[in-house]
Amino acid sequence: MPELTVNELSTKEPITWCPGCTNFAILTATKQAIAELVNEKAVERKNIVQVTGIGCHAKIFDYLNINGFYSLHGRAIPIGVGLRIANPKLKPIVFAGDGDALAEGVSHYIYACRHNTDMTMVIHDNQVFALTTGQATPTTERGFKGKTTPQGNYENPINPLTLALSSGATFVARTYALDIQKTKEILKEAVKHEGASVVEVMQPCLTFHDTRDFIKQHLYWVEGNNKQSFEEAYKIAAEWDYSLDPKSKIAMGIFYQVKKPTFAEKLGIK
Amino acid sequence: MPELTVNELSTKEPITWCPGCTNFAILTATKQAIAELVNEKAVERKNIVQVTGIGCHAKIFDYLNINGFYSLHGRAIPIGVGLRIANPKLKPIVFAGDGDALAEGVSHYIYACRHNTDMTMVIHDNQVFALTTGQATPTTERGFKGKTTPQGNYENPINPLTLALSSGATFVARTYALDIQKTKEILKEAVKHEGASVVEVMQPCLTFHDTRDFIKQHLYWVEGNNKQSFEEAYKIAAEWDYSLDPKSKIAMGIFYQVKKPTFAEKLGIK
Amino acid sequence: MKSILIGGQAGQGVEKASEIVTEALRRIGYYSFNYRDYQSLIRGGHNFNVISFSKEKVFSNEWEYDVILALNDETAEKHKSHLKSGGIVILYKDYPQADEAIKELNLPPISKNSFFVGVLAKTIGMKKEVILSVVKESLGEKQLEIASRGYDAAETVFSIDNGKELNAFIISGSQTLGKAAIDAGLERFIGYPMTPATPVFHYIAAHQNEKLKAVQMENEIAVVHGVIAASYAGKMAMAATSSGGLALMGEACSLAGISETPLVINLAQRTGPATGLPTYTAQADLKMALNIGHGEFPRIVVAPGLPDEIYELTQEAFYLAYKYRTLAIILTDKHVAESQFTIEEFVKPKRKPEKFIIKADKNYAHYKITEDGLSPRAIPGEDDNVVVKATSYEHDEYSNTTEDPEMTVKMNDKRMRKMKTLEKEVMQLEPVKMYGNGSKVIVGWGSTKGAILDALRELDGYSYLQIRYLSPFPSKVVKEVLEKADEIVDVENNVTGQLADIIAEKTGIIVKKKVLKYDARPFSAKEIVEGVKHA
Amino acid sequence: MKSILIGGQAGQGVEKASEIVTEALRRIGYYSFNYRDYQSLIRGGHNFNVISFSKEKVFSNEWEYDVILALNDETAEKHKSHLKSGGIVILYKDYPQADEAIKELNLPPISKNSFFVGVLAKTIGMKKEVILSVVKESLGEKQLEIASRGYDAAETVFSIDNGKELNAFIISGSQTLGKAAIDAGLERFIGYPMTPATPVFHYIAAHQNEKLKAVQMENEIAVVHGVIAASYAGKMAMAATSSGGLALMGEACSLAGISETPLVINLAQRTGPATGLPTYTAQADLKMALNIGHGEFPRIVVAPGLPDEIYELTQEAFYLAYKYRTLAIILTDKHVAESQFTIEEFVKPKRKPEKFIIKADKNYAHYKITEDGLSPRAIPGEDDNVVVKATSYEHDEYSNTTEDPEMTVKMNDKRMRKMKTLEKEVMQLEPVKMYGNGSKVIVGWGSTKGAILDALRELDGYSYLQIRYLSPFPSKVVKEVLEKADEIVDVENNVTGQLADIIAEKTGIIVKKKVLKYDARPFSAKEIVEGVKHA
Ligand SMILES: Cc1ncc(C[n+]2csc(CCOP(=O)(O)OP(=O)(O)O)c2C)c(N)n1
Ligand SMILES: Cc1ncc(C[n+]2csc(CCOP(=O)(O)OP(=O)(O)O)c2C)c(N)n1
Ligand code: SF4
Ligand code: SF4
Ligand SMILES: [Mg+2]
Ligand SMILES: [Mg+2]
Repeated sequence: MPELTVNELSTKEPITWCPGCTNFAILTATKQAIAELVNEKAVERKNIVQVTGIGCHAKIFDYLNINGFYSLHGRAIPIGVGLRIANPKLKPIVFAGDGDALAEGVSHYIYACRHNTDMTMVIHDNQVFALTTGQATPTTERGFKGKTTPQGNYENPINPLTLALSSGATFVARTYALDIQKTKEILKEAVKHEGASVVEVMQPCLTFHDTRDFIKQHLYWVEGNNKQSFEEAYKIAAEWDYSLDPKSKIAMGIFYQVKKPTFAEKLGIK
Repeated sequence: MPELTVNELSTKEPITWCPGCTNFAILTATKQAIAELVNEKAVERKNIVQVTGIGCHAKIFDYLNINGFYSLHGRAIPIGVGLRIANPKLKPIVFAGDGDALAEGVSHYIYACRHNTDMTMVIHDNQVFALTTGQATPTTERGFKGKTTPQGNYENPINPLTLALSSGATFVARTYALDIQKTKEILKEAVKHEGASVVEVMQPCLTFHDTRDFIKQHLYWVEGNNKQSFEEAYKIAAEWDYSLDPKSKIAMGIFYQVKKPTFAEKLGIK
Repeated sequence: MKSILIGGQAGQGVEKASEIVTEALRRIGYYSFNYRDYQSLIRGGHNFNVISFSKEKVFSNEWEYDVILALNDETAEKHKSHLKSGGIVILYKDYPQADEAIKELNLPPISKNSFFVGVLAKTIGMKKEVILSVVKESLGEKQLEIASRGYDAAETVFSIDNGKELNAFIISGSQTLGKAAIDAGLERFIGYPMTPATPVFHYIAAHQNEKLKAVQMENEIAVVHGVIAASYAGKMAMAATSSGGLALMGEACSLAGISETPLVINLAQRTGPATGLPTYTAQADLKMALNIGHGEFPRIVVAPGLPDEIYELTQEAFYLAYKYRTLAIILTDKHVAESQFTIEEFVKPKRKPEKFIIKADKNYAHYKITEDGLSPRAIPGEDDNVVVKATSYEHDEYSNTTEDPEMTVKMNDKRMRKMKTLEKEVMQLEPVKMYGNGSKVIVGWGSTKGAILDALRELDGYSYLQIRYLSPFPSKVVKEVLEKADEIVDVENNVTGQLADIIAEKTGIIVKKKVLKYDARPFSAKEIVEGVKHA
Repeated sequence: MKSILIGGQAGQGVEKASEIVTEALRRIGYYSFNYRDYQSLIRGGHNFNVISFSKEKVFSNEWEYDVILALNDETAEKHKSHLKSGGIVILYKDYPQADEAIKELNLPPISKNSFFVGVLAKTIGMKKEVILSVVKESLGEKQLEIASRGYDAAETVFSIDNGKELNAFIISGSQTLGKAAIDAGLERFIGYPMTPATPVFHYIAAHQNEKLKAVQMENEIAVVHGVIAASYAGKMAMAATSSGGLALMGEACSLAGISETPLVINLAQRTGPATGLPTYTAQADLKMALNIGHGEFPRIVVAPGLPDEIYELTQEAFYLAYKYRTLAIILTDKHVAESQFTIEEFVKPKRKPEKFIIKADKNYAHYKITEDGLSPRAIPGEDDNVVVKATSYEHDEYSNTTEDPEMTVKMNDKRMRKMKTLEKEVMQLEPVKMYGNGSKVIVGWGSTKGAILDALRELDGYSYLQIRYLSPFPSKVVKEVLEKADEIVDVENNVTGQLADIIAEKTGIIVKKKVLKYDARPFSAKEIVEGVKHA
């Protein structure tokens, strides 16, 4: 078989993200990751199924030339779970927004983790409902002035990664969209991981929540951490509270990776 | 005002729980707690609103002579939240099942905690869907043979209390239904607490999940713990994994209690 | 026809006793219908079964009884005024021997049941060996002695004919539905418990194997998306839920519609609104089923009336859902789902279910625009060169998102052509059934069929038009039949007469005479006879 | 009537420009209708507004233009074939002065807008001071100079009449709905963003005060239960959502029905099924609204056609929901919600909203059985001696759970009597409106009203029957009107003609002529004229 190129993973659809949107970087990293995974024979192209929610993030569906299910807002994850219940050869890569996965669809997020469903959940975390023009999501910092919270968001953010850990995810990572190389590497590991893998991609929204500078300044890449340790992973994940506090330290990298029976295995589905 | 008696909190409705069901004990503890709270002027009777889901636990609605909303399966909590959004004088006491709060309604459970909604959530945890005749719930131990899992439940239980803690509850406790005195005391504290209080009541189901002996043997009452410490609370809550492992230690008592702004306060609702 | 009511508290084994009796009746040549009335509680309260049996087929129960077997006082109190003349009450208290036997034989209290099954058998004049053999098979050796003592303690009042065993079996609507789905090739059942749909889940869970898996999810919304995904991935899948459960699945139904993914749901109706009377029956969700989900898309709604039809129409629903890649709802209700019937043989479906999956090539278009509106379907995981994309957005043939007005029209037209094609195919099946040939017409759908058939014997001049496909609706034939009718009477187990509304919508015929029952109980034949006469 | 199309990329300020122009037109005596066409994206793509204006009231837009203001090439490409004869295209490229001005004046790129607003004003012959005053008010002093340069750079092609300012204001359907709810006494808005319902949320959030709060929840299911709870607790509350959002609220609608809790929802329809075309319009959820929720319960469904009616019917919906303690849906759609209208005055509702809360005593029965079906309502938190219990189960007068057949019938009858009482009251409001007096009748509902009214001027012999209450349905008057009609034409923005189905259901009249549009765009008057003529 000839090598799979990034080009073949592209489509001719016009891209309707805002110019410069950090989702472009995720798209690039994803294509590279898939091409490499296929070429390294880690996964067959036919078995990859992208699943998307609804939001800016979800537009990736039109731009990636692989199998896919463009689901409803909040329902990317249960479609991914259903794919694994149907056919454990399929490798779902779920692209979900922070609103998608943590507001509308949070029950599915928790249960996909709990069941250790073998799929990759990529959370495009721009800390905002972008496609609906800028309202606060569960990860938006306190004080954010969106159109539904004109006096400022009154709530502290929830942490998607400690939630994933508490719920039973066996692979938990955070990355920065604009670091394409690192994002690609982490996506590859996540897809290769057998079990529920959560990759939070910090994905600043240029239009409604532009934290590019903030994130770049405050991120650091975790190294030499014990990925088998739940406690350590929890601590690293919890370090940043998703505020824009100038003292923030935003850990990036793979925080947690352990092997446990997957949902399909537990169900005896082959 | 004359003292409020337990009798006045009772109704004439025939009780349709199985004879000896541990829910009777919760009913008694609740009536006592409410009578004492009212008589101690900690709360006015008119402001108490019970909210129930659907399931055996929920039948308490007919037996308690106080305001109430008999909601849908899984929707007791969002009704409670709505009451507080409407009128912060109201004191919702939500009676929910493990299926109710943790399966169908888990998104509401998480968000009620996150917002620190000032209400008490009493989780009747019998580790089973009882009223639908005995299927596994999120807290059912692995191996349980229910009618939907005839080969045995394949999943490990989730822990409702660590979930509540991670989500932001500011009062977290566990008690045993058949210890009426302790349950009453804990309920009183929970209702007096200003913020989201979760009280998990281990409530063995005599018909479908009778763990009375097991729980009695393995429980212990936590004492002298630092209720301000999240870490300590988390550890105590996590000690038991909801299995029927003979080495289990089941902590009971108030694990966590801190003061934070409530939902209504954050919203500026008076 | 004779009728026996067996009543007691939940947990006393009333249901089991009734099953033993109906099976024993079958062995001596009687058809029976076994109605189950239970409350939303686990122990205590008042549950009862009504067994109606006859040498002829029987499809419904009376509310008047030849024998009342009262395992507690409440049963006798509540029902004795419904005793037929010449009928008798077997009251637990009159047989102190039962408790003695339990003590002596060291049996659990529930064994009282076996004793009274014996009493009942003797009372109606059933041979001892017949009832004992069924007791043995279904309760085990240990219960023989006590059943035998019960038998001996009683006197024979009725003398039924101990005839030849019927070549038939006893089955509930739910069991039939589970069996039908499995025979249709079901591979994935995804569920969340909800009365009265849960027995289907239980049945399928008990029949799991390498190829068939039953999975419980965290809620109905997860369930329905799981089914959609499994179906997209190439498995034959289904969900079963009840009224409120379907109400949560509306958005996903619409997703199945536009993404053209087969989605089979069994809606077992119960009494609403909201929680209502969760263990009781109603036919009050017809219009919800016909209109669930936002926007406009083709759908199949079948309403079997009796188990043989459940077997037939469930399989047709799978066939059509997979062929037409859309939503199919199998409408049942507590009454047909939880009642038990003596059945000789199942009706074969007019179409054998099939998944309609093609091998595609590189140019595969998941939403190919075709003349008949059907786009051939490939599944993911088969070929590295084939990309299979399903979408909730409006799209072009290749699943790309579109906001273009012309493409929007084209895709809507395609889906509506599909509906037309589906309609043609359904008209070749048996969307309606006619019984009798009176010039006055009773019209109905679903589980009222049993009582209507039983009533028809006493309704001179009436025939019965049963509408089995509610969508696509067989407007033409319904119109033809009704236009010729001297009188039309609509019979439904609901408050507003939903079928009558649909008939008006589809044919312009306003049915004025309605026999509606909405006390959460099913019709008896007698109620229909009287209702129809006074309508 | 003249029409101007202003188009460009999302983020170029097209919408703002159109608002400035319509306001300026108002100041010189012109009514306008401002249609907004935008895609589901934030920057880029192709958005446009169409302003139709006239000295007479105008309620819809044409698809042909006198002026096209193209802020990018695509706009010119896409629309220039729709230029009327004598019309002109103002192409951004033809004015290099715009970019120069931006550089010189050190303004952000979006200020190009101001320049072209100036160009446009001059082109149509509007006085300079008029356009500048509006630019100043809405964009600030800083934009004056560039707008002025734009004005000076252009030539006048049309000479509109710079007349007297209209005593009127410009408002969108969504803003009107928010205002109406607030004027109705709204105290709690609970929401989750969803196009095209979000602007109502935004409007109300911006108008919060001590008494009025807007709260965002985690999903639509939490939203609707929050509203039910708030309403039970005595607050006037509402939710606003779109098609798929309502599809998730079905179970809760049924809860409102049986628990008899007022529940007001604005359903702003968009193009489905599923995600469909999320920023475009359709009238495809009428039957969903009429049938949402399981079981049978009274409901109110109003469908305002223009902002003045949104103001009126929203308030009536609150009045009726609170008086009759049940579900009220205010049906709008993207078209009426997001278009802007020049309005002189709002129509006063025929009933002033009120919460209908009583002071109760100890014997309070939340579900009192009454002749008219209405049970007076108390709220919790008022009196230690009053217990207020609401329930999702079937119940007796005192909210105790019941499984009793007679009580079930009584409560169903009570709720249905309530529906009858409601029906009587609605018939005293204005459930339909008639326009014109032709003997042929166009029938429609909701947002098609604007285009139909505009079309009527050119449709000799036609009158227009607008159905404003879909539930309770004004069957009698609709039947009377339609039976007399020489011809009936149904006009709807959907695929299947849902209103025609409802008319058939309620009256038996089958409307055969239908003008349906389902390209996700609204009708123009011309399309209706032609559609009706060829129907
Ligand atoms: C049931 C439902 N509710 C609401 C919406 C409206 N909606 C579309 S996209 C979106 C926000 C998405 O936010 P997020 O998931 O964070 O994605 P982003 O646009 O930020 O990438 C919402 C609320 C919807 N489509 N469906
Ligand atoms: C939407 C919906 N799904 C399912 C049900 C069926 N149902 C009723 S009670 C129940 C189980 C309740 O379990 P739990 O909350 O643990 O309460 P328990 O009976 O154990 O006290 C279920 C699934 C329902 N009523 N509504
Ligand atoms: S709105 Fe934000 S997330 Fe969406 S495309 Fe634009 S920059 Fe990207
Ligand atoms: S089934 Fe279990 S929880 Fe329900 S009433 Fe009986 S003992 Fe109690
Ligand atoms: Mg986001
Ligand atoms: Mg339980």
